[in-house]
Amino acid sequence: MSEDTAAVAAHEQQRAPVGKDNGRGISGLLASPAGRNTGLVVALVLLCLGGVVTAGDRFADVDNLLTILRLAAVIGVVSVGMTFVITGGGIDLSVGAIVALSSVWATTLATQGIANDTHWIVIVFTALLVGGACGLVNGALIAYGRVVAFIATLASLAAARGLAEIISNRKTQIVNVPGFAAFFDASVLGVPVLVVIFAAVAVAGWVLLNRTTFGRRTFAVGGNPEAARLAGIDVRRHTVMLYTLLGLCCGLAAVMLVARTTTGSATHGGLYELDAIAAVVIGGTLLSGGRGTIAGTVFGVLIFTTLSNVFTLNNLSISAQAVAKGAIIVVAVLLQQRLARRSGA
Amino acid sequence: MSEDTAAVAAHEQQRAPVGKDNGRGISGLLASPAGRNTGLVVALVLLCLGGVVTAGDRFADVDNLLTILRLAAVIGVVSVGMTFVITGGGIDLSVGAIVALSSVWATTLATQGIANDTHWIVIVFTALLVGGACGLVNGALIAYGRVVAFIATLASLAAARGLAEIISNRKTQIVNVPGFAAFFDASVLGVPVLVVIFAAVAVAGWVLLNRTTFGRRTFAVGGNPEAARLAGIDVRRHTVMLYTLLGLCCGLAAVMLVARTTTGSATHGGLYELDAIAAVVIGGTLLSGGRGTIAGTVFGVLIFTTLSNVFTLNNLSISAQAVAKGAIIVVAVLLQQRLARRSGA
Amino acid sequence: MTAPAAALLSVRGLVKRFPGVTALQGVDFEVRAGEVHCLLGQNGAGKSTLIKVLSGAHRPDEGEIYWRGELVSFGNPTAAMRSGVAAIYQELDLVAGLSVADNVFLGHELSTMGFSQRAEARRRTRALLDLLGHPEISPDRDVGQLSVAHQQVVSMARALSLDGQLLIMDEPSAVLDPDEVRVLFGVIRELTARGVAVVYISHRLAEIREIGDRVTVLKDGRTVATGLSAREVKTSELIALMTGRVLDNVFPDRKPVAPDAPEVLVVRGLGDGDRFRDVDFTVRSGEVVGLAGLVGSGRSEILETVYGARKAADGTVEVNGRALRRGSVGAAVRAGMGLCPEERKSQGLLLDQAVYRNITVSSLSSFARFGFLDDRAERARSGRLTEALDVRPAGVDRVVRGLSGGNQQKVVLARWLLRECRVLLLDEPTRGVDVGARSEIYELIRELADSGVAVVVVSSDIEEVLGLADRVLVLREGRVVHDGPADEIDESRVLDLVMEGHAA
Amino acid sequence: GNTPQNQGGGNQGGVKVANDEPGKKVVIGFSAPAADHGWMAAITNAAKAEAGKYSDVELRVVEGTNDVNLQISQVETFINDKVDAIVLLPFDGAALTPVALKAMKAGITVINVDREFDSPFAARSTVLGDNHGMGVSAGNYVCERLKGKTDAVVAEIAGIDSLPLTQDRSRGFAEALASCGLKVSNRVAAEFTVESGEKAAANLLQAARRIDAIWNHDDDQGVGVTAAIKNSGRNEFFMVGGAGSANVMREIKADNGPHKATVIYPSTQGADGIRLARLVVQGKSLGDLVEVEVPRQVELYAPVVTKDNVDRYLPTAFES
Ligand SMILES: Nc1ncnc2c1ncn2[C@@H]1O[C@H](COP(=O)(O)OP(=O)(O)OP(=O)(O)O)[C@@H](O)[C@H]1O
Ligand SMILES: Nc1ncnc2c1ncn2[C@@H]1O[C@H](COP(=O)(O)OP(=O)(O)OP(=O)(O)O)[C@@H](O)[C@H]1O
Ligand SMILES: [Mg+2]
Ligand SMILES: [Mg+2]
Repeated sequence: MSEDTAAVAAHEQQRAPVGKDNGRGISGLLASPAGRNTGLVVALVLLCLGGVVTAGDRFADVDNLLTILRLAAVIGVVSVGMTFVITGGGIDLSVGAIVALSSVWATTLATQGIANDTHWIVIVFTALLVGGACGLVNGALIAYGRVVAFIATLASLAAARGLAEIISNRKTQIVNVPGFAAFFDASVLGVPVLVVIFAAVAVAGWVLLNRTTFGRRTFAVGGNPEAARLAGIDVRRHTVMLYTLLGLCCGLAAVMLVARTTTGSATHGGLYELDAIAAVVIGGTLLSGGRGTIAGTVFGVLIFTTLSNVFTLNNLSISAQAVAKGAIIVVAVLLQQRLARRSGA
Repeated sequence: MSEDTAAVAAHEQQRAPVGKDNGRGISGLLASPAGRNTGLVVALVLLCLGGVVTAGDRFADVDNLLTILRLAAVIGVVSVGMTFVITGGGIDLSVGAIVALSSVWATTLATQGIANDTHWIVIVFTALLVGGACGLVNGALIAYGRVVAFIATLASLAAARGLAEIISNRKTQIVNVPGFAAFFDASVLGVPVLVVIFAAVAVAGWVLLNRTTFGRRTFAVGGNPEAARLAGIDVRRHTVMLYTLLGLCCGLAAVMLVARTTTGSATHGGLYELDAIAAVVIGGTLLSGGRGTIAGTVFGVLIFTTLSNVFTLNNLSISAQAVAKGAIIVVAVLLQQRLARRSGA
Repeated sequence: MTAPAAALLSVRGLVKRFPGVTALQGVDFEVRAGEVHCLLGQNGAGKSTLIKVLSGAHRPDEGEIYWRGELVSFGNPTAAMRSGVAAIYQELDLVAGLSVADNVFLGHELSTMGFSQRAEARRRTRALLDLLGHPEISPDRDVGQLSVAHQQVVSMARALSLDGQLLIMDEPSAVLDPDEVRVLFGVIRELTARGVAVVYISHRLAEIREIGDRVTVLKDGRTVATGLSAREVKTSELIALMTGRVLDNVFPDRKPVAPDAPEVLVVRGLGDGDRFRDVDFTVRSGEVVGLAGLVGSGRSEILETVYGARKAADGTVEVNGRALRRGSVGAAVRAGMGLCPEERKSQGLLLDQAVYRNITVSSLSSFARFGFLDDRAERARSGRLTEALDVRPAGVDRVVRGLSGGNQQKVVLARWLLRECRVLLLDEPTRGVDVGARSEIYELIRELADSGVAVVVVSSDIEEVLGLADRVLVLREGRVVHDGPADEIDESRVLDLVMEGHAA
Repeated sequence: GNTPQNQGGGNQGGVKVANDEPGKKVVIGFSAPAADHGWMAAITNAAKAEAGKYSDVELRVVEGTNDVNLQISQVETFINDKVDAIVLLPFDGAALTPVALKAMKAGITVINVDREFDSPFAARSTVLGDNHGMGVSAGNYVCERLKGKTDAVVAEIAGIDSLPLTQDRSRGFAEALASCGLKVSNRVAAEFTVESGEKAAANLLQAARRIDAIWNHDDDQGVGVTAAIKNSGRNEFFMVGGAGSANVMREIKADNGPHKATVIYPSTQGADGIRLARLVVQGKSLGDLVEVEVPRQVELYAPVVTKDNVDRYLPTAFES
């Protein structure tokens, strides 16, 4: 077992050791970030092959691929934020509820008379503000109130959804602000705006996590909070920032969801917590903190969305989908582990 | 109310260690297991006070207390099992799905012609067998397949629910085996059988966790798996046993649910994973493993069920209930932490 | 082929590879019943790895192990324990949250039909702790709340409870004070008298002379000498075998602190309301102050409080005349303070991250422009430091977890060297560090001091405190009982001071 | 919104019947599944509004839940409280049967709404929406519009697939289609929420390149389905809704979207349950019937709303 521990430890290196201390040829290549995700890439490719074989050109079609990406966009933005929180040693069960609350609050503004004159950008800012504020509250509860993250965000989950129901009076709020829909329904060089946003968030997230002091501190805080504290990092402030960041992502996801469905609703974001955590963890981010990969998360999200797309194209029953989904998750993880271990050695 | 709860809790409570090495007066008392749960006890008592104040003798009534306990029984049994898995450093998201699958499988037997002649005990054994087998698969995937527990059990969650739907053909299966209902609807000295089962499971769980080799090893495996391995414990085998134990608890819970509803259904046990984990964690078991308390879990379960009972009695708006629930969870945890810290535990 | 009958354990050509490193590349040695066999070697030489192979925790890649003349393979720790091999690992592998008694009997619990015999376990634990000279440890205490020293004692009790034929101890004395080491030696003598063999690892040559019978020296995973007589072999010869070079003077020369050197660190009336109070001391620029005291006298707490990692109840801490905010590590670090904590694994290191990231974690902003890090500069600067400190194996991208204990310590030191602190607080800086590296670290501390840094050193090794410090503070039960220049006090006087009221 | 006026149901327009005169005080407990979609929220809102119209009714509404165990205990609490009547929309009819029986045994009037118990003794009276009929109505409408097109592609967006009601609807739909030689070519299931509807529809539109008709079980998720259709820019098909939200009816009326019809599944069932409970407890009969007792079962009709008759239904439609 300790051998494996060592392998895992090696796998945890953020960058492939380059240069003289590591002339390991192919294995060195495999240990690169692309290599670390080999398993995921293989799983995704297999899935796509499955799609092509079973659904032919209905699957391998630009429109269908854009559909998959559009579906991935909303949960993808949340998952990128979740990667930060989990890497920093936390967890957030309230993401779906925050998405719901943000969507409701933002659309309440938009559906009220006053807002008819205001620009649609107000919706965007409201959602971001509400999301960020929720994240801030979560972070403060966890870092300064010292409530276990699981419980604190479970409480937020209940509270935020309840609040969303109260504000919306449990109705679906339909937005008709014209500029809003127009902006988000547009495409940039054939790529839908939602997908562009997701890509931008992913890239920004990657840079933030891997190229900045903030990201480096996130790894430290998640890996060993006591050591991080003694190294002079303000662990609590950093924790608050992580949850706030995730809250902002949820706010953005809410905007995207409002744009997609033209509605704000207290039922939005149902079970996002599980979907996002699953994508993050299957991507290779350690639930216990200290190790995280945005690329892995993006792959994780794509795997799950492609999966449901392929299922639907094949007209599979929901029950059969569930069974197959379980099996595929396990296979993907096993594959990823085997390949990662080989590349780490 | 509080007397009854206290009585149940007293069963599972470790007697305060007596003797010279712990002569620290009040702080010594507070550090005893009873003391470690002070916050939970206080929270529960406050909740009960709230119940009495707002609902008067509708709350403080034997029938109402039995209603609370009956409600607590099913999720309570699952939570006791969950305490073991979490103490042992794991997590299980598939408990609800396992309950559903066990209930469906057991009732499929009972609703098929063949079973008309067989004794109702067959239902019980089938449910236990199915639950145990699911747990075994989970454990094997995690310990030997080395799939992260979160992902492995998420996969099981999908697969088991899908399977339950397929087996039951998405119908609710009604059980009419006479002895079965009669047995579980009975009371022992005025206490419903379901509550007796819950109490028995809690006591057995307490003994197993605190008085046996198995329990000691569970703490070790969860607290420091490498140390446990070096001490000669077969960590992987132990992990499999923990998940199997939880699976058995889920099987038992399925039996109880079938008895309570006279049905098996693929929708049974919805979101039990969150409820059980919340009860366990609020009870003071560390999500990261190595520390666990059955008494705390029982308090956690009672707090949640009492909460919904008080809400039911008070005719509160549903959304307001959700908000209040969130707030109360946080307060309970803060209270528990402050008091636990003061007691030096 | 069979091993000589006299050997209890005999090892031939042992090889153990880790991903990227070959920790053992051909180790041979043998242990006779009733002897104390010492293993010597620099940090990273492979001693701990060897122990883990012998106790079944690692499986060797090549080589043979003979136990009582028979070829065996200990597939897991249980198999080794059954045969009678008991080990105390360097990284105290105890389970926090379980009681002392539970830890002692973990894996070989006393039970009837699965139920723990708690009273019996407690009784036997009590007896073992008494034997080890620690009647004050309660078998019911949570191990996580014990000091490192007491945890070490529990580990020893655990090994003794196995009642083995071969007892392997990986640096047991690293966290013990001289008094406790004496008790430990008593126990070892008793065991060997009963025919039990002991494999003893330590970086302190004096101990090896005192307790050892024969010595085996490892270098770079190979046996370079075996069967040397522990009492007769010359120190210089041992050092030469281990390091491949000759070292003479361990402690560097002191330079007298200029009398007008500014008082960089001023601590006044510090107390935490519990473990210590009224602690006053000052450290001048260029001065090394040593804190001596028994384990549990509160030295670590004082350092941590000065550093802001614990909140002070009374008193002030000033750096360069400016009082620090209480309980704020950030304030201390910004004021130019650095701490190498006592427990490097749990307090000091990001175990699963690369060496360079561990080194730069406290100086990130100096590598950043607008928050973006210059990864290459980080590696380069870290590389220079690890080279200077001779961290082995080299390579700033290595994961810290895979480094040997001593090398991990150097990584923590490098962190603060990089930051160029004005005040450096060192808690047991040479714990688990080999002689060679030790003198390098002493050298380094001296250089730092000479460049104007104010240094505070806590060490359980009184010789080290006296040899390194300009001024010595002696602590007893949370109070400063002596404060004076290092050359006006000797080891026995310090011992007297710390023990006063203790021995009686 | 759900103003009391348009919640009243059909029988209010006529004579002011004696039934509305205040009688003895009636305490009614109301329990329903979690209001996790608009129709279910409307059920509870309508029930509350209805109760508010009667000075002699005290309504106790408990937290909506999808956990049968919790819902059982809520009913147990009502029994402990000795309420006069319980209006129960069970998450799972069969699973709540034992406790309903217990309530009946305790002398409490139980009115079963929407999802049927499996014992006739478990409720004094049952108000049922006609799920199977809904599917039949939708199917017949589709048949009618696609008359003669035997190769037509019909798609179905179902609700929560694990609920018996979804299967009843699908069965009815399939049967009706079969009667005119059509079948469901593509079927996906959503979760009654806007978001899930959007998701399911987006995938569905990829799965079938040409569609002639879509039946969507639920107008709540229909909002999302509509958004997805708009997104895809497709318009070669027509769509039939389900449940009958005001929003969809307005669209039908304006005739500017894919919805050409919707099949009503009354969200006023809970309100009807409240009325029936009150009548039973007060010993009154049902207004326009000769019968002196309240009937054992009231099955509500599932009419198809089209542009032609939408004005008749719009006032009682629920806002999703
Ligand atoms: N789990 C592991 N994974 C990778 N490398 C390892 C692992 N354990 C040890 N090593 C490597 O093996 C070599 C020997 O380490 P070991 O811990 O045995 O040294 P040691 O002689 O005990 O040193 P010290 O005196 O510092 O304790 C080192 O180079 C170390 O980096
Ligand atoms: N978290 C804790 N809870 C309770 N007691 C503790 C805790 N940490 C340490 N102690 C106790 O405090 C005392 C001081 O331990 P500590 O290791 O800090 O002393 P020290 O003087 O720094 O010695 P050393 O240099 O060996 O570390 C010990 O007796 C230990 O049992
Ligand atoms: Mg070592
Ligand atoms: Mg210390």
